[in-house]
Amino acid sequence: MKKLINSPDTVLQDELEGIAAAHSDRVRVVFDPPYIVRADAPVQGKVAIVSGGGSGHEPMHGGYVGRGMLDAACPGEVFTSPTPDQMLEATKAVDGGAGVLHIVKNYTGDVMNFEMAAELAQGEGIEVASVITNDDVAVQDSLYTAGRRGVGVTVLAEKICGAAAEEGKALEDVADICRHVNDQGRSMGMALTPCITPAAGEPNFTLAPDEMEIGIGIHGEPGRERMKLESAAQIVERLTGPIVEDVPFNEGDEVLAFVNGMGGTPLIELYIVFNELSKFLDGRGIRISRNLIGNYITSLEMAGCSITLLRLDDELRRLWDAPVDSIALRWGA
Amino acid sequence: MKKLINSPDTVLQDELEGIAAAHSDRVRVVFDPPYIVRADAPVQGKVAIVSGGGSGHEPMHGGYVGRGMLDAACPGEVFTSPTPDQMLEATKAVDGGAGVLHIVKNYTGDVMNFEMAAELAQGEGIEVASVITNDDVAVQDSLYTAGRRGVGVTVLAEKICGAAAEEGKALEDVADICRHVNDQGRSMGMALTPCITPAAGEPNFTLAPDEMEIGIGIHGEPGRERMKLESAAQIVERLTGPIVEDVPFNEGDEVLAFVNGMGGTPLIELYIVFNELSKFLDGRGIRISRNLIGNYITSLEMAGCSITLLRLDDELRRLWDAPVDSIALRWGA
Amino acid sequence: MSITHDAVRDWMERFAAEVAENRSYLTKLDGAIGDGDHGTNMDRGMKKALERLQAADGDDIGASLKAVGMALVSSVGGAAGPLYGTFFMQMGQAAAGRSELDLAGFTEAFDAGVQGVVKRGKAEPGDKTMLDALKPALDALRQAGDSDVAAALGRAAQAAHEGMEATVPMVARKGRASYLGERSAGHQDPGATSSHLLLKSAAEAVGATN
Amino acid sequence: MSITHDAVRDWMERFAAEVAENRSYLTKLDGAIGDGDHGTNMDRGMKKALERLQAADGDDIGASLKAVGMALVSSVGGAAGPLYGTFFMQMGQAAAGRSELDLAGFTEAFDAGVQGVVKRGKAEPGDKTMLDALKPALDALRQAGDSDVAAALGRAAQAAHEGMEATVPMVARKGRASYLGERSAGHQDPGATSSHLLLKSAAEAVGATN
Ligand SMILES: Nc1ncnc2c1ncn2[C@@H]1O[C@H](COP(=O)(O)OP(=O)(O)O)[C@@H](O)[C@H]1O
Ligand SMILES: Nc1ncnc2c1ncn2[C@@H]1O[C@H](COP(=O)(O)OP(=O)(O)O)[C@@H](O)[C@H]1O
Ligand SMILES: [Mg+2]
Ligand SMILES: [Mg+2]
Ligand SMILES: [Mg+2]
Ligand SMILES: [Mg+2]
Repeated sequence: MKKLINSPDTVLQDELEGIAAAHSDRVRVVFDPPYIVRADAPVQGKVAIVSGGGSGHEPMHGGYVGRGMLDAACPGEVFTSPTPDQMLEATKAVDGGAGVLHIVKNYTGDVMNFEMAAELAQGEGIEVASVITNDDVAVQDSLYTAGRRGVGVTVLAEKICGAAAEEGKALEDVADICRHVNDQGRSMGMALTPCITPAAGEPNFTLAPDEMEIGIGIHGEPGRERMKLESAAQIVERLTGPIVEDVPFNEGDEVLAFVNGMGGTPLIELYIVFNELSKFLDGRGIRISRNLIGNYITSLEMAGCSITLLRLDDELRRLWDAPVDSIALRWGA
Repeated sequence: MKKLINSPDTVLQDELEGIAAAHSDRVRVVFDPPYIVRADAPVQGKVAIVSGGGSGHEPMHGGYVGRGMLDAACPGEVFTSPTPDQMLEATKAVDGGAGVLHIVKNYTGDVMNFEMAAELAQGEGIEVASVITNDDVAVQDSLYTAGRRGVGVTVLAEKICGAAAEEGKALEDVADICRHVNDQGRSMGMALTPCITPAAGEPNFTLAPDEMEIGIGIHGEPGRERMKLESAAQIVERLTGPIVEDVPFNEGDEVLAFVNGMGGTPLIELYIVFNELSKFLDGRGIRISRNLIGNYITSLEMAGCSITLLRLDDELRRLWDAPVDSIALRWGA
Repeated sequence: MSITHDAVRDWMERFAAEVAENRSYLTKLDGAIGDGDHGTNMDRGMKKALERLQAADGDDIGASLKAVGMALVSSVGGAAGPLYGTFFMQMGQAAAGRSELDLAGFTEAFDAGVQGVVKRGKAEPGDKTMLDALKPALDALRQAGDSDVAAALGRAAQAAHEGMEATVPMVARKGRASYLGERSAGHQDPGATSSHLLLKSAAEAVGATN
Repeated sequence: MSITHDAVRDWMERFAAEVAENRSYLTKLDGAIGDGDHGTNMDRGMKKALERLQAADGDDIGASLKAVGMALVSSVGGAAGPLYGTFFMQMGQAAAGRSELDLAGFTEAFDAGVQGVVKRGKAEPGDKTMLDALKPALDALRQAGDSDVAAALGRAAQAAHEGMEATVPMVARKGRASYLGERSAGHQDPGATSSHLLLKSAAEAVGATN
């Protein structure tokens, strides 16, 4: 395992200290229990948005704390959901009297920990709404299983809900918008290489030099299918086909296209993927009116990418375009 | 070699098509000869800034085209300097009558190609000034060699000169500021893994699982020294020691600290590096007042990082803070 | 013979030691069908739990188990944190104020713990989760009738072991392993494995000979 | 015997073929002390140059060499693009309007090309660059006196070969390899290697037997 770290045990602490040292103008980092909160929190009268999850997905979620996006983020250990006490403290720190929205990616651990936190916060008189994102079409949707994973749509939901909250919308409205984004968005990912958590020191799976893994999540877990490496065009078809059929996305639809790097894939390749995606959607009469290309929801140093499509309407487009001033996403501000 | 590409021969073309598809609101992509130019070029009366270099360093330089930074960027093949005809066409496309600054990283190829382009442009009546960046302290400085490589400082120079040009400064003043930035900034990099150019299909060097390469450049070339992997703290000391002694940076100095990822290293590690850097400089009474952390001048999928320090004064700080609206760097706009 | 507060403490110490010893084994199991953190997480949690236990005095079994549960909830994270946390908090709730438990009392408290896991995780037997070890253990305890504590817990540990092994062919329907669909079959569930360690430690704490 | 326009064309075709054949060898040499693109770049460039040559008519050696030079400048990039480009443009300049060259004429034109490389790259013999193959070749041509063209170019190719091999122990002072300092010793310079191919092709084009 080759990493720029001091020791597997101090990864989270060292990273948080780095964020604190770098971004004290934007955020405040609390260490015990750990969470990252807007420097100006709580914003009185504004719905606050809290998210969180295991570390190793940077810039998600800490990088999205800031005006127009998250009020707080709770980082767990690498690939491990944070704990209810973190979420409770973060919720208390950002509550400006208008209630707090928890945006939770659909993983058993995240869901249960946020659930416990919401119960505790409600017990302390804070209004909490929770929305679970579950956009990964690589996982079969079913009532009898843990269901689909929350992946790329989470980033878009955090941006869009952050803008809605900034506009002064009420908790239930912001939560509705979040559910709407989750409804209208789908994702799928693939890996060229596995990744290694600092604690484990070795990868969860191995791939031959000519193999790729299709339908991976963001936790270094194996995907649904292993196959021979293909061209960017073929890979885009493999990922995007199931996405457009799922919602479904139809001719004439306007979408936000999000090409996400898993952490170890350079930008030059992501643009090649975007180019293929743009051709693929063109061929189906689906119009990309907004895009996001880069490493936004990663899986440590994994090489690979994921594609997320979100159907846009006037409101979602407006909220996407609204100013955002977080560490990792910034425009109009 | 595992890459999200269609074929080694079409990497540059496919990437440029992707950029064109994604960012036509900001830039115009010309394909023959290839260059990327601000959508609103030429800006009348403003000094224009052109840079360029081999591809594989994304987002540099194409990602820095936009208001407040570059007017045009010329991408060469992967790790290969672009050619004079590209630079000439880009220079003609951005000249708004106030002259054009070429910011050139100090590599024999880049320098010679830009030199030929400048001769051609001057022959066509365009005023051209050229500034060469050479900030890499891993290379011994000498009159008898090719000298030091241009690396991280180039990104900072492009941002700062872009702001100066936007303010309406004259060509010679913008060029002076560029030389000043180059004087006041130094860098050094290291690799945990090599990288593979699409055309070569295999790495230029290999590292054992417990080895790292110190003093690497940004072209997958081996560095000055190979050694056993160390902790983030030790690596930061190895890179930053030579930097602070070179300028030199002294107690009481104010700096911009730039922790750059080489392409395959995840953000979580870069923050750990920044944390160590911040402690190291603290210990010497050097104050970080601005920072940049992320993948900004990369070497394909190489894992590793580089550190750049730039001594700030009031003017440089102001120009750094000025609005920028490029693809990859964006604030205040 | 009944289960004293000392035995409960011993149970927790043994469980922590088992988890520490099997840390990389659990992580490896989790790597195959999950995200490779179960051993690390449980080890971090049980270390914290022991710290809390050592700091606490008194001989209230319920209070001690609740302290363990709260330590796990706030330090394990992931799926196992709330599940084991809830298990111990509910078991502690059921044993509140008691300084010893006879077999019936222990079984009742254990039952409350298992119910907590079901309520929190909504899994059913056969879903390839820790429940596939916990539920057979509970059944064994219930069937123990008036046998002595050591024998009963020995049989419960045995049942947990069988339940753990039975997870190998199962296709996961809950937790992270469910993302793999059919590919999850052929691997032993990490949570069921740690649950077996929990029962094994309990049996050893009361002197059962396995 | 003198060097005709056809021989020059043949020279360029042979050089292009040598570069294509040695593409990965050159790239590998460049990988060791540079950035691993020399073969790819020269191959791309010489393919473009041949296209231009094939499109052009007339028998002006100077014009043909200039066309090659311009093709290289606008398609090779890196250090080799301007250097080889300048070499051919300067050599072409010196041979402008000529449809044949005797040995003295060829030597004079070759000299102009080498001077162009020196002016553009500011390298000196011993810096571990293409000059370490080109300069000995030029010296050999100069010393050829009134020997025939084939013999002279044969000796020039031989000199380039020796010069190329002599780059192995050198510590690079110019180009990318100079970044390696002492670590550049022990490797053959890729540019000197392609320059040897250039001379080898010239010798073969005029029927020298190496
Ligand atoms: N809904 C559930 N009910 C009961 N147990 C579950 C459930 N989901 C997961 N588990 C158990 O949790 C274990 C995984 O724990 P752990 O690896 O610590 O959490 P995570 O999956 O969040 O990384 C699984 O092996 C399984 O036994
Ligand atoms: N200043 C120079 N003068 C003469 N030749 C040079 C000079 N710098 C580099 N070279 C030659 O160029 C070769 C490298 O060419 P190439 O790999 O195509 O360019 P780059 O180094 O830009 O990738 C070196 O092997 C060397 O022979
Ligand atoms: Mg986990
Ligand atoms: Mg090159
Ligand atoms: Mg796990
Ligand atoms: Mg090269």
